[in-house]
Amino acid sequence: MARITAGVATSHVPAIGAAIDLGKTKEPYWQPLFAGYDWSRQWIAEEKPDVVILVYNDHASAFDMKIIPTFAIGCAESFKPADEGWGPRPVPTVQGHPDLAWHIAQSCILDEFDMTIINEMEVDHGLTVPLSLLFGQPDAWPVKVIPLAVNVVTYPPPSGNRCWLLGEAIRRAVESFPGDLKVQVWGTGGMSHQLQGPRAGLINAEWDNRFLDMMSQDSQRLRTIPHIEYLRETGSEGIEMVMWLIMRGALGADVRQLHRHYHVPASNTAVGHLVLEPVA
Amino acid sequence: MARITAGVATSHVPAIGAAIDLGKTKEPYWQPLFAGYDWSRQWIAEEKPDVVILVYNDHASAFDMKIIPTFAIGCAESFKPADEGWGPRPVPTVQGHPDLAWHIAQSCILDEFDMTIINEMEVDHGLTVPLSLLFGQPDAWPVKVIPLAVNVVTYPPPSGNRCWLLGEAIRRAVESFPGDLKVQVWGTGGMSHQLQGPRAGLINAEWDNRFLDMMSQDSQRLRTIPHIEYLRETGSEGIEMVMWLIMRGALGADVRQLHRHYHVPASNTAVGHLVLEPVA
Amino acid sequence: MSHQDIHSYLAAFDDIPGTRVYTVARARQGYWINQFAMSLMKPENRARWKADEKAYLEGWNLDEDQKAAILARDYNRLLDLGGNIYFLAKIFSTDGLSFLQAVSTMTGMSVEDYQAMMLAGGRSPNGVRSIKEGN
Amino acid sequence: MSHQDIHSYLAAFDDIPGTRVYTVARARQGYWINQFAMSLMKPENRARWKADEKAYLEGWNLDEDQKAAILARDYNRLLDLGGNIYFLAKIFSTDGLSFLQAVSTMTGMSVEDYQAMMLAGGRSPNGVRSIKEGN
Ligand SMILES: [Fe+3]
Ligand SMILES: [Fe+3]
Repeated sequence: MARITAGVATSHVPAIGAAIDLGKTKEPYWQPLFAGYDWSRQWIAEEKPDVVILVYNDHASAFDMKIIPTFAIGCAESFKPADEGWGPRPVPTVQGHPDLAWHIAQSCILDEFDMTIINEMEVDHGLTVPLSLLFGQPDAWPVKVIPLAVNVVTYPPPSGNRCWLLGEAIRRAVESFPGDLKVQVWGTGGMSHQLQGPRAGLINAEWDNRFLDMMSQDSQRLRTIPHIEYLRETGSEGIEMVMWLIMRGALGADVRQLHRHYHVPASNTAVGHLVLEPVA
Repeated sequence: MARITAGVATSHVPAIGAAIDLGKTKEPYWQPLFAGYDWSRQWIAEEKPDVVILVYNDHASAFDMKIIPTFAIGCAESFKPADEGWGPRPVPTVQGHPDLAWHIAQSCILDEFDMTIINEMEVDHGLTVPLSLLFGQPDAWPVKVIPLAVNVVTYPPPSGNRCWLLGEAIRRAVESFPGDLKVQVWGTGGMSHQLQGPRAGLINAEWDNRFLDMMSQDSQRLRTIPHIEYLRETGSEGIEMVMWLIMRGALGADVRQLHRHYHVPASNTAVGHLVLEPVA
Repeated sequence: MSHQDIHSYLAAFDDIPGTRVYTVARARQGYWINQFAMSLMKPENRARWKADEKAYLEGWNLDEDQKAAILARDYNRLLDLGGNIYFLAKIFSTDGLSFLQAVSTMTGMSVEDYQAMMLAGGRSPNGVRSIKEGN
Repeated sequence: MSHQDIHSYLAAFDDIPGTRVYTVARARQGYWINQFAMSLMKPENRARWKADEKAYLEGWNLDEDQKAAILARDYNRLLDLGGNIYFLAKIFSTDGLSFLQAVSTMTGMSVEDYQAMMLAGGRSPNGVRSIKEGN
């Protein structure tokens, strides 16, 4: 049977993608940020997952205002990087895993999640920057990817609790998939950032670090954080952290923290990164 | 406050729309079918609802295989009739109620339903035929309409129980809308029909009539009917009846049956129609 | 809420005689049949299609089997190849056929006999509920 | 599951200083600002836009206020008129600006001062959590 072997959380700041694409990762501004991913790059090279279920949000790239799905799962064979206004990122096309993606979509609908199924879609920095952080600049991504796009742009996004429950449903789905696959779930976005208005630039390192603690120590409390708390404490775009709860919900009751990294700033944003392992 | 004053169930067979559009309603084939709607046309003319939340399924008109939302709510100002291959039906453009539609969308997402919001969409016979049955051929529809499109084409559709729960959430949403609106919920599609394969033409009047009974007498039992029972007993397209449960769930525990009609055939289909009133 | 297994959920569908449920397996197989059919919602595409059906099919990533079944209007075959009836409806609507006329072609009956069956109350569910149960 | 009321849910957002949450009210008001901005994802549209910004805006159902704010790259004003930052990003990306450069223009700080604030750990949340609470 397929199984969820690890969870990864990471910010997905577009400037990080640009730094990689333009060969700036050794510059003093960027070096400490990327150094925090060294351990993870080595770990994942040994870990060799078959599939990553990559939870992210579309930043007005695949979806315009005509259609706003709350949970959209990508079931296509492949997904091209989107042109976000400066040309598509020079990264490989993302290869999907339609068999597993459709299996998850069907299972989650039976489980009373109101999924939107997507068969053609481009993917933006929200999805490709995490891949670059973990895999660098290969000619082809060494893993299949199932994009799971969550609306966190138009209010209301799904509640933290709903995200957690979807994670649990994804786990049940993966475990009922025939075939021996190592599957990781990644939760991306965050941490503190506000990209708009006079309050832009807000960073709350204390709150962020408490959130990182809770991912492995007091995780049930995470489900109860209301949207307004993310907004007040971590900036308007800090709301992206609800997506981490899908990953966390998929890992089960207890996890072990294998790696942790926190760095300020990347552009306007506080970068947080965790590698977690479920404890049976 | 806005309130749900009635529920209407009706089949939405495309041939019924064609019969109306081509002036054939008095022909012997069609007369008994339309006669069963006389009471309802008079009733609704007196009832004068402000808004109808019209639950239907898109029949490969607004949504192709690129994107398949489970629950899609139409929040646009208006919705044009779709061209399903023989030109759009000659009926008025459907006027939406964006204030209430967005209110319902937001409320249902807070209530942990994973809605897809639609801001531009054409509507097919699934939505326009019920309007024609209840309102005839006016120059403009005398009611605002909120389209709620449910996937019942690609499997799995949402469970009957999930549909019922969405109905309950819609009721809570309507009752928290400021402004004095009379809102009806319509559930459309069904009853028995199979449009494909050697088994096409299946009609199960006994099962259909039990279903009609249960809508007012044993409604909790309706939530437990599995998809396979609809398919086996009422034909592959009989699955559309799960959509009636959204309407029924929105009416609350007890209802009074004001009107009932059952007729075979309309083209390939058994036509069922109910008018229900919530009992406080 | 109980967690039903998708495998047992899907397996039951194969037990219904004379019926192809539009499962994911069929949806994936018939993706381009259905996308092609959907394109006939636009009058300009219908005109191109009517002018030269074979040429029109070239744009749609269809295999020879699928093309042949479309050109032959063999709807049972199209269902087997992953077509869905609501998508296929765009083809027969463009041909000027009603649902009743098109659907009857899948039953082995003449349109007249099928129409007569419907007027008499339709096909009985008795005997066609389940292959295994024979009921 | 408790059923939170959408009105109280939304009301809290207005209590955050210096912030416009992209609520439905804003999404509806700014619909065409955002759809226009999104069109700049296509290189051919960016070329037309750069050649004649005013002419390009004519196609988008925008009022004079909205057009003026777009042409002036007045992002705070655009937020007030219903723009969303991820849509607006297509405008400043087309201008060759980074998120940091564009975002700084909304804060009343120079790019250099804003950048220095970020390097020093960012803006403190103290005092900007709630207007009512003043914390
Ligand atoms: Fe993001
Ligand atoms: Fe239908």
